[in-house]
Amino acid sequence: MSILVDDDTRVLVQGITGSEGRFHTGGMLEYGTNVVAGAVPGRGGTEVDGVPVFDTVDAAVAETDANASVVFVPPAFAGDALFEALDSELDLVVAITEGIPTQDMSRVYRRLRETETTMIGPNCPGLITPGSAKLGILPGNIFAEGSVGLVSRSGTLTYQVVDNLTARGVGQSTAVGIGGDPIIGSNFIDLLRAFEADPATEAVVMCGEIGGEAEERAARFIDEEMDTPVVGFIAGRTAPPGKRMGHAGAIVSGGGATGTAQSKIDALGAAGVPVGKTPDEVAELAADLV
Amino acid sequence: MSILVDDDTRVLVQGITGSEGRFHTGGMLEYGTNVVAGAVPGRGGTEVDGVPVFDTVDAAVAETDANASVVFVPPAFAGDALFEALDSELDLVVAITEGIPTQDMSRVYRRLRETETTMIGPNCPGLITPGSAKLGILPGNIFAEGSVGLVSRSGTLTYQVVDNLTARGVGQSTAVGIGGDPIIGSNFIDLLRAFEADPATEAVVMCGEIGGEAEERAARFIDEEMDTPVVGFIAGRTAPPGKRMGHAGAIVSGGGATGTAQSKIDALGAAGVPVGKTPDEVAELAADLV
Amino acid sequence: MKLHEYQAKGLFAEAGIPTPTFKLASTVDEVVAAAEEIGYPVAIKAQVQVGGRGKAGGIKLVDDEAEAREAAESILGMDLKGYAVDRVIVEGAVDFVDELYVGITMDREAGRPVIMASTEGGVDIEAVAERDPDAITRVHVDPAFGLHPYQARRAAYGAGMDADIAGDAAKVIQTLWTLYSNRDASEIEINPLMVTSDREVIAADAVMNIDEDALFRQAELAEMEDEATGDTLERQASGVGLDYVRLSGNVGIIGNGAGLVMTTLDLVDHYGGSPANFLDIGGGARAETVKNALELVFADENADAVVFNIFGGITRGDEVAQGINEAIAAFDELPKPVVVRIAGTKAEEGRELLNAERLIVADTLEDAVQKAVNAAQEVAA
Amino acid sequence: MKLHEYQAKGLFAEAGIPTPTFKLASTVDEVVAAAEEIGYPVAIKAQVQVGGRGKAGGIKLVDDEAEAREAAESILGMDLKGYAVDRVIVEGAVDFVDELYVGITMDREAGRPVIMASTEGGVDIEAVAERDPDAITRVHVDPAFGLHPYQARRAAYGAGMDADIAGDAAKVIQTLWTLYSNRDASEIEINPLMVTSDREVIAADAVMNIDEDALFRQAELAEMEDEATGDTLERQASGVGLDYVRLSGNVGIIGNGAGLVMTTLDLVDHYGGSPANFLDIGGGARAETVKNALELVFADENADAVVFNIFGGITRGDEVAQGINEAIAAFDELPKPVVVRIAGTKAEEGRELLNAERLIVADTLEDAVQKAVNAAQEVAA
Repeated sequence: MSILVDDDTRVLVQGITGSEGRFHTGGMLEYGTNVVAGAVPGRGGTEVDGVPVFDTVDAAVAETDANASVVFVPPAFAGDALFEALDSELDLVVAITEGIPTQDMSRVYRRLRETETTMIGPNCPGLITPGSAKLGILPGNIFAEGSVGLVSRSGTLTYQVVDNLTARGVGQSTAVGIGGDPIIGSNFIDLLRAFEADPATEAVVMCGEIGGEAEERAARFIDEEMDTPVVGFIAGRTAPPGKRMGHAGAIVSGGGATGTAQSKIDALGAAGVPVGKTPDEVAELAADLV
Repeated sequence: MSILVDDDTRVLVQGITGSEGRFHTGGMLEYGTNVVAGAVPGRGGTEVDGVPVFDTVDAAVAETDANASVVFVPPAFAGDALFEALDSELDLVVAITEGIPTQDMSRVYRRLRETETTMIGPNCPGLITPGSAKLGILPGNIFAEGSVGLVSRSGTLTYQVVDNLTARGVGQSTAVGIGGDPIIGSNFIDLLRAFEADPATEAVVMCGEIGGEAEERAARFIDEEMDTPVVGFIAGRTAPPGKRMGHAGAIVSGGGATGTAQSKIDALGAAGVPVGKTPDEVAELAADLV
Repeated sequence: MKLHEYQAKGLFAEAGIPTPTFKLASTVDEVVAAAEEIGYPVAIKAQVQVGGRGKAGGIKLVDDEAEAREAAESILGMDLKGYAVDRVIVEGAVDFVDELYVGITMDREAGRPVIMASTEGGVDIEAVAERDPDAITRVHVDPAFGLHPYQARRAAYGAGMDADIAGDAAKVIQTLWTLYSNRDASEIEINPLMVTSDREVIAADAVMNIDEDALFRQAELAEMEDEATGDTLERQASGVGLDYVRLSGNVGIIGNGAGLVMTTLDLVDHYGGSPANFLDIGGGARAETVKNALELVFADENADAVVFNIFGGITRGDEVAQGINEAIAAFDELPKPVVVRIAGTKAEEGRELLNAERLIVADTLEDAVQKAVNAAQEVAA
Repeated sequence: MKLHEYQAKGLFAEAGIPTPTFKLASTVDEVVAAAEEIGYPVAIKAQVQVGGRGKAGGIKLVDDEAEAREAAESILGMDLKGYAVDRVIVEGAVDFVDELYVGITMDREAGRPVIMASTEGGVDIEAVAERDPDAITRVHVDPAFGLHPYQARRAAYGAGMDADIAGDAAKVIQTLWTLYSNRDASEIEINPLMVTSDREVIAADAVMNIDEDALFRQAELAEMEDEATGDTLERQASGVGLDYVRLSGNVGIIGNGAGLVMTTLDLVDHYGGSPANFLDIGGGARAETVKNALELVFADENADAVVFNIFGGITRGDEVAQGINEAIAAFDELPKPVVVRIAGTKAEEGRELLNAERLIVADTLEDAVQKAVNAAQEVAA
């Protein structure tokens, strides 16, 4: 078992003919992901790595029964691509694109709430169920099948933690990068709830960072609704207020009033979640749980 | 019994200080309607006929527990007033205003579908439960308590039919003018469904006119889902295609392909609904049913 | 309110939609001068707001001055389905290989706009819709968000447009949407959207109807209204704020409320007459309004009698009667018989007050219409 | 991206929000000339992007030339919370009787913008929010429809603004919304929105932050970016497209991925050092990008050592090592010790390839950070 993606996931790649889309489609296919279609306006009828390309998502879904999309469309057009994906009533949309204007995402998020689709990202590495399917840009080789669920706002930090986990012989059920933007399709709580419901997940690692209040809310959720044990990590203790630390969402605002690492660490602590000080300490804590 | 309005309806008037709003508030009060508040920006703290006025609908509802609004706000600002009313989660919003741009109403309608509120109008005379409450501009004196429900796209045509009914000693349960615009909050079917569920309504008179397909749809609904007998009338048999006959919605479009009186009369006939040739014939048909 | 082709095409061109070069002309010499400037071959197109201009002889393609002169002479001044042609456009002929259709209208039942696209342009699109509904791709627009670019593409690709054309057609649709929403259009279409021999799209025709209820915020379009309105009496009515539609029958009709006026028209027909017009004077019956209404109907030479049908609701019948009496006092003589019927609140008092020496007073709607139909027949006889 | 007060105020004034007359000045003489032109009394306000300028002595109200000269001399060139003041605005003083607050920001958790209004303007609004949350009225905006006029009124009346002011304040909110949405702002506020003695509202301050991810479609604002960015190195970083934030510590940090770089900063602190910067070079490690990154960190005189922390994912560790080797070949000598740690795919191969003569190679994240902290301490000693 796993969450969100498995062997039955039929993947459409929006922006498959761009350099990123083309490269990572190769990576997904190599990992064994069932990539069934691509969509790029004006490129209908062509192929990428044997995957048929359509002009519209509509046509791609009608022809291939794709039920998930991975979006590599550049920022200026990504909002439109996400609306298009939502319109086709896919089960899952994974937005890899970094740099989508926040107001565009605010509109997409408004629309998303009206649909039954799950959206992951944007500005995320995607998600992977080791041994089964990879949707996104994660390096498949560092993952191992196992029982630790992982949810993180960051890409390379996730890889670092996974690397530490795998080195300790601890595999992963599903690992999800939810993205570093201020407005994202799925939040910690959405994923924690899914992991809680997944019998194959025995423990969850949650990597947060400064900005917003998602970790504080997640801590309350863990405290009130979760039985599966959770281990936490929070990046950005040394980040000054008002500065955007790489991720558009990683900013301590209100002159230091909200979104600080300390408030998140405190909230997790209060919920009984051990918080590692280094990625490897996180892996160690998780290893003790499975 | 009745539909939509009764003695418990607590009415807010938006645009109560304008000449129309002020005049018809007087008429509603005179009829015995429970008008509890008015809302006009910048007029908070004043009174109209003893009714307290507030700057915002929000404040009016908080102070008076109004659960219905009648909107007399001029066309340019009516869309905003309707959004404001919908935001306050009222049970009923009656839009009297004539001449609201269709694209404004398209947006209002989109929002309406997300709420639990019933909207009547715009470009309508309102509705009345004789002896109980009147929301709008209908001449209360021509109505009589009784068991015929009435739903109509037109104002004076309704009055004409009611006058004929009352002259024959046939009273009305509730009479609703749904409005003559292309996009209206409640359609024939919405009201027919309500009358069907109302034990006090023994028969329904439905007055349609050219334009759109609401009557054709209503005919199918009557055929499939109604036990209460319905009598019909359709205005505009002689209207040429492409000309707007007074009501913004009264236009035969597509070069005569859709929205014709004949297609509506045929649809009603097929559903077993007798269609009167004159208003008095309609009253006569209805009188036979109660 | 329907814009003329030249008005709509001007707006399209301004918004960036490719259109042929065109010039407005109202005399034969102007046509020839315009044709010289644009260069032959040119199309000469009657500017009247009716469909099927081509079949009716209102559009001619000409190759030289002699042909241009001949065509201009035949078109200018012609009667095209009841409209006198006083303006034509002279337009560079397009070397086309295909004709597409794109349009936007309001789907009333859905309460939202709908984009329509088809590869079967250049013909009556309603006929296409009836014959083969699948030949037209429809994409609804969410009025909260407006048209998304992907929807314009979905319409173009979905209609089966050629791959090298669909992208450009989608851009045209996107621009049409901008016009539709910024200009409060009720309908907008290009039929045909031609595909030229060098694979470009160009709007060979332009239809744009404006929501009259939105003219208060469309100053530029409101200015076009006068020029756009074909009929003199309709223009006059709009000038005094009356809801008037000219028809061609023998009985003039005035009433209050659209539904009741339409019903009166239907009854005129029912009793063997023919409605000369639709005229709704709205609530109340102020003398000034009644006078304006009577002037309009008196000026219509087809109308031989007038029926005045008022339902007194909030405005009482006696007040209505006074308004009518005052209004007819402004006329030295009434050029046509006027039948008046007042119903509703204080109807009887109203009837008694009416100036029965100058007006024919009726009791019921049926009675009034029959009297008017008879009067018209007598006048004509 | 934060705009300067003068930039934001210029945009506000252009959009129709009442603002005091103001002029930008960068010398004492310019200040005096501007003050003469505007007329005393004037306010002289340091243009640096930090809060609490007033308390820190960055804003002075002056009544005559002597005072203006004195104030300008004290403000121009001063160090205000780490920023050198090189520009001030000279602004006509406002005769105010009340100070309001209006602003718009993105509520990340709700995913929608929120309007904020309060009668407690002129002070730190976050302090107000903490002390008395009810003193600020919040109205969320539906991003599908945008701000409805009634919502601007609800914010103004809801905040308890005086009846004669609330309508004007609502109009200001409406205009702020237009700016917010048309200009892709992430935050926009007026604090205080002053109420003058003749009962008009005027924006005495102006805050506007722009979503950096939207600058591609905000050409005018993108041009302001250079002027808006205070720090020379941050300006340089943005010029070469690097995600760089300058801090004030002794260990320069370069890495790939925001979360991992933040983690590296935290570990530097954890092991007794202090981060000199945040610098994310993104995916891969092209020699050119690495070279630009090293140049930035080398140019920071506070940084005594550099830690380079790369996780090879899709990009393999051996490729990363090659990129780093190529990059350092561009420097005749490395002015500061550089510790490199490569993890992930082909990490071992990468470590073996690294030029160990010029670089300090570390095995783990902890090892790398400790080595860099130690190296920095040695350099400083």
